[in-house]
Amino acid sequence: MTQADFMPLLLPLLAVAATVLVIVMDLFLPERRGASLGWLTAALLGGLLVVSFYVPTTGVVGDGVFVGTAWSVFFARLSLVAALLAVLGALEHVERRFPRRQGEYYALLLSSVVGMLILPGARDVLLLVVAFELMGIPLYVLAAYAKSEGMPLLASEEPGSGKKSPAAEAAIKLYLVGATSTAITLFGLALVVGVAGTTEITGLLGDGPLAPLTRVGMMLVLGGMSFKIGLVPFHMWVPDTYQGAPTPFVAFLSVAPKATGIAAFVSLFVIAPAAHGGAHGPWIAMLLVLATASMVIGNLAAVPQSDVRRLLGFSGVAQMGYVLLAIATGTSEGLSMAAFFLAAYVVTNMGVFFVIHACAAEDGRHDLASLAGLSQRAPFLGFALLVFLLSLAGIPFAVGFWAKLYVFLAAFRAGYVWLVALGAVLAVIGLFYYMQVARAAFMKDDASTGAPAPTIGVGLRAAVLLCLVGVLGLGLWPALLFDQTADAGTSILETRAP
Amino acid sequence: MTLTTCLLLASALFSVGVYGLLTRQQLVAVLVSVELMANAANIVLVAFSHFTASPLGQVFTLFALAITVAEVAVGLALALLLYRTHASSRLDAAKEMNG
Amino acid sequence: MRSPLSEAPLAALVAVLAPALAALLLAVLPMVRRRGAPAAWICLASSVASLVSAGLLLAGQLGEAEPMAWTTSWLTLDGQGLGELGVNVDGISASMLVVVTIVALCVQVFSVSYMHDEPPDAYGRYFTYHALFLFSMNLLVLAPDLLQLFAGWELVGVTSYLLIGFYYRKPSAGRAALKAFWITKLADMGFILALAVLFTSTSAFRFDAELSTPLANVVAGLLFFAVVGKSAQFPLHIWLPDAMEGPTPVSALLHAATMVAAGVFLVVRADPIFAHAPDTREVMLVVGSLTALFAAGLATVQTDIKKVLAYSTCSQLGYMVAALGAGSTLGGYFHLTTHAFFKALLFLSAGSVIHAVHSNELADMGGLRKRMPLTATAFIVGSLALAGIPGTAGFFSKDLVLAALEGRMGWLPYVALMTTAFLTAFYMGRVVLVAFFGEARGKADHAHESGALMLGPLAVLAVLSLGVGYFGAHFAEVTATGEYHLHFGMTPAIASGLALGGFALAYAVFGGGRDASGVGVLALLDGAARSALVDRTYEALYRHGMLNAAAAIGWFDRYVMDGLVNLSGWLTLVAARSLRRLQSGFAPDYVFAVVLGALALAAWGYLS
Amino acid sequence: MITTIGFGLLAALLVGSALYVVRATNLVHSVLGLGVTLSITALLYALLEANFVAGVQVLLYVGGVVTLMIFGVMVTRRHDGIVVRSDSANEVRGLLGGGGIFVLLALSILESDLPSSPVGPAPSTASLASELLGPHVVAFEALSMLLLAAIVGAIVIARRRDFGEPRQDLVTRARAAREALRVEALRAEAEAPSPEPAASDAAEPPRADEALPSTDGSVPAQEASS
Repeated sequence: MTQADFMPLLLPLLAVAATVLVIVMDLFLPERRGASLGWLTAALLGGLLVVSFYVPTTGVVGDGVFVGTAWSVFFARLSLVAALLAVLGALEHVERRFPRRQGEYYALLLSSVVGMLILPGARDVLLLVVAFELMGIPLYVLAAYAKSEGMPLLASEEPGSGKKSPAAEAAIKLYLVGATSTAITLFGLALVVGVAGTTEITGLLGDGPLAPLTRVGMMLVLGGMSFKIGLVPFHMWVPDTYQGAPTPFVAFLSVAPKATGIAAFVSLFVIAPAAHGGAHGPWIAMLLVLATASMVIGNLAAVPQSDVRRLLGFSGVAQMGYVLLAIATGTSEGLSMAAFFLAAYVVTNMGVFFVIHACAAEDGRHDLASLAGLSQRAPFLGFALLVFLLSLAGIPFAVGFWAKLYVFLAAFRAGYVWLVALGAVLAVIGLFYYMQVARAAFMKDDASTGAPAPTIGVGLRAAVLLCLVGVLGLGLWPALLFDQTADAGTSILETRAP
Repeated sequence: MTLTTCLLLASALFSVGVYGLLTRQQLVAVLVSVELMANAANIVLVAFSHFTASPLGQVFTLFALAITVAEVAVGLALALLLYRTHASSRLDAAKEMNG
Repeated sequence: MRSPLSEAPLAALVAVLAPALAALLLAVLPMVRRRGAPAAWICLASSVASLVSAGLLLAGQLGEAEPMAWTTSWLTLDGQGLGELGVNVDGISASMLVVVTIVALCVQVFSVSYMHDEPPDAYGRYFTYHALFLFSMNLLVLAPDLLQLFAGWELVGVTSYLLIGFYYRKPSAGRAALKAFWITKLADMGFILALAVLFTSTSAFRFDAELSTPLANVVAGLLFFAVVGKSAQFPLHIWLPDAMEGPTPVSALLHAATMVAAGVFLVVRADPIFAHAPDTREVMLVVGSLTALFAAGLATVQTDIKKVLAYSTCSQLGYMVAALGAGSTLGGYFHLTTHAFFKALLFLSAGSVIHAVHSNELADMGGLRKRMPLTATAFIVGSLALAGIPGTAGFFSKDLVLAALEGRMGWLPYVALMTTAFLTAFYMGRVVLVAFFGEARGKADHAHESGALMLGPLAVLAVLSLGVGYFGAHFAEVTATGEYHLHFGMTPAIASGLALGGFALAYAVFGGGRDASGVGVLALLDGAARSALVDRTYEALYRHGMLNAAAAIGWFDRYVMDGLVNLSGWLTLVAARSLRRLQSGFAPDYVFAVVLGALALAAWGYLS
Repeated sequence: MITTIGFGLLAALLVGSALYVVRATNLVHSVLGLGVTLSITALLYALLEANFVAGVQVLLYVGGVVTLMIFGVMVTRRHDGIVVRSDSANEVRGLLGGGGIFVLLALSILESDLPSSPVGPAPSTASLASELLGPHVVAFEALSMLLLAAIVGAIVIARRRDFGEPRQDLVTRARAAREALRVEALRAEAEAPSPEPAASDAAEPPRADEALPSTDGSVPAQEASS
């Protein structure tokens, strides 16, 4: 292979180099290093983002195992933005809480990003699976990062007699569901690949009518991969993990793996069927069923939540249901609208999590009461929170409005009239619980709680500000983003591996 | 020995793994069951590789083995953590967060 | 000949952007906002700029300037523009813009004094919201297509949420704000679906889309659902009375001229779509008449002065919707315009009263005529206009509405609205008599007249309430919504008679204080009212007829309509709580869910 | 014929050992049973002429995974010789899930048109290598990244040194606990004349002192192994 062949893989390769650099720097930096590693990681991610804009990384690698298209570049940028925001938002938290494990934190985050950079362009099942796991395994570890909280302190204390560590529980729930799903995915893929005799995604479904083993195998894969996106009934880890893991990491977990997971879905359930002759497999109906179940259960279950992170977890389940509606259309229009939705979701949802993180009570509670009087205590955070919530609820001039409108339009055009109507009604329930959060911040008095203004570091402030700029900027001028997603959507169904 | 019998055997192993997954109450025991399921997937791959005379299945198996090992390593570390914080390796120890 | 106002789009842009700029400035400069007074001045300056621009635009339209628009493509899809962003100036938008900016400016000037006791930061926040609101409303009014109108529509909803919940220390205010936002948002889903249908069939969001009748019925029906929520029509009117938790000037702004009128404005704007939707119009006629009668009945038994006005607003919006349903776009729109002025007048003078007696309850007022003569005059002028006494603005617009209903649907809507006219005069007469006449009760003893900043807007609005009715012909011409001519038939005569009758009944029941002699019309009726026979008839009518009916309607509203909303909320919660139990926190349960899910999917794969 | 008998035997052993793995009440036995199952699987691979994979299975997988698992069991048990019991529950769920999956898979397998004998010669190890390092080299590289991440991750979770992370509430909680123990011991001395409980109580405070996490990261070795 020549050098040109590897150009589409430039971003993941650079990300690997960045990971190694962070690990090496971790060894050489002195003990009192402050947040320098975090800043380094942020700079590296920023550099990668710049590279993604100035170096063309489209093309085919090898025999078509990886195809760089506008689609894959779009998702790469999305993951890079999410990771950059996640690093900025976590800077102070990591420095304060895990001073001796900073290097590993960023290295793990970066290696997850490597998987995310590969996944959307992977056109080979092997690469897809490895990238999917590469994305996923560091997340298990990061979910358990706050492990020393609740550890026994004294030899006389029984192990576990202190406050039970939420980190262990959060990570184990994510891990158990994840490991089960991996086994199911592997078994399903084994059946599909065995029948097809190839690992190329475009040849995965073979010719002619689908074999029974292919159908069953693909559905097992669908079930196995749904956990990452948090679709009902594979969603149950979501609220618990969100509640127990470090909040800046949850901001990342709630968007980037989901967006990239959707890209993997598209590879398997849109590109493969398209190559098979556009035949609608049995999964279209099931995608719609999963979408409906996620919208209904996610929206309903969020209503009685008092922990904001759990609330956002269920809301995320519902939001992914909306995306799936657009994916199920299988058209380039639907795909581009899904991509738009995901981009909007990245900036919006991360923004909410960062604000929640900034306002969390000292003892780590993130309930609605911890937000009381926020608009008085910290007007900037209050304003930002309101904007993010309105964006999630789909109110104009926040990017979430366009996201929801587009998804509804795409689904409506594909003829899912009743699902759109259902989604619209459920969106009203969504508005209700988002506004409960806003009410806690705007309409509750802080005199009773007497909580001081939250202290917020430079990195976190920058992260919130960037999210705010993204939400409002793209809300006012969605064409910026929309042109990109339109390219991405058309590119993916046109490009075929040779 | 035909492909059909091989696949049936793998399915049986997979189902036994699922049974263990659903009935076992300890994290390590659950991990063991997941291993059985992954092993069943590998048998499917090797069987297909044998009967279709293609190396792909075996290559996939090698990847699957590595992925499973990586997952087990993290899983066992988590089991250790669970024991340290909850004084138990039973899963019902960790149900503080619910609703 | 080119009009000197050829820069109309520029003026329109100023009208939209000036308040936006003010809001942005106040949002990003907390030090200005927290000082209070400067925020008010910035907000007022932007409103004045808007008003001047609006005036120029309307003058241009009156002076035969062509309708004009400045738009830029907002988004593109499949190579074609998906939505237009910009301003669209024609007779309809220019006239509405003038109405909105006049009322908004009056309300803001009034607020300068009314909100004076608030701490400076709250004061600044209040005016920030006001600037944001005016921006949203102007965006809505000048929208070149339905998409931008929807954007403005939603923003208006958000800002109203902030304004209604302004007293954030009051839990009831928070609840009321949430309820208002939530219910209007529920209705907005109709708007979204209408947009989806419209876009799917025409690939655009134009007001004047050419649609087949069945399709137009669907789009118009969905739009009307949004109108029902925004304009507080039965059965989604329940948020409006609660929304009175906000500061009184806010009620004047939101619930008289702007936010609730947006629904009616939408129907006027999308008239070409509604014109092809006869079935939807029939529904509108029924809903409008029903709301008018129903809300008027409720208004007669309220004891809170703002609640009377709130239900009265519902009732008058019912008039407008009924007129639009009957096909009289001019009638509905003209009534919207006149109502904006006199209802804003009523709310602001009520605010002046509340400011003086520190209570909303009618029971705490009385005899205010002597202590606050100017406010009393303003309120009485507003009441007369609302009741449609000949010569006031309300008379002319109500006449148009009623004339449009003649003979429709077996005269039922006509009768309903005539009855409403009677009830309107009655409940307004009641408020006037109880609050401004008779003996001073409670804190009303110490009330004193408000300052010039509060009386000035009242004077402006009072003049408009009296005078704007005579410009019907000009209005019809500039908005091009229909032919205007004054009827001299039975309808205005009956309506006027019923209005006078309503006042007479109010006087018979509440005018016992003999202080009423100052009001000529009532003095004339005084003798008649005292005669035993008439007295007993009134008594019977009032006690056994009206009070019972109103009580029944009130019960229905409280326990059935509100109950239904609460019930659906309760059902949601029950469903949510049962879902909570599924989320057991026990990891093996989660794994089981995954396995079952995968099994179900695989079974489907096998069977299909 | 030989292969058929061999296959039947292996299949029976495989399913039997797997059932033992999921039913054994002693967790150590269960893990050892897994080692047996994986080894028999390696034999099956050999029967299917996948010698390289069989070798990898035995050398890396059985060795690696089972050792790790045994290690996992050992560190999560009390060092007092008590058998780590692995209890089962939810039999109904297990039968429903496992049985359902098996029925479904068996039906779709039996419905499929599958070759009953190999269509060609078994793929050689060389062909394996050329596949692995040819088209799948990217995945191979990604795999090495995956293993690196997993190792780093496992170490981060499992290592104990992080106990020393300076956390304000950690120190205050430790102080409070120590104070509570001291008060408890004093009260026990004052109130309870009975020698035995007083003695056992009095033994606690010094141990608490020893185990207090120091901020420099070193933690007494006997911690948590009570």
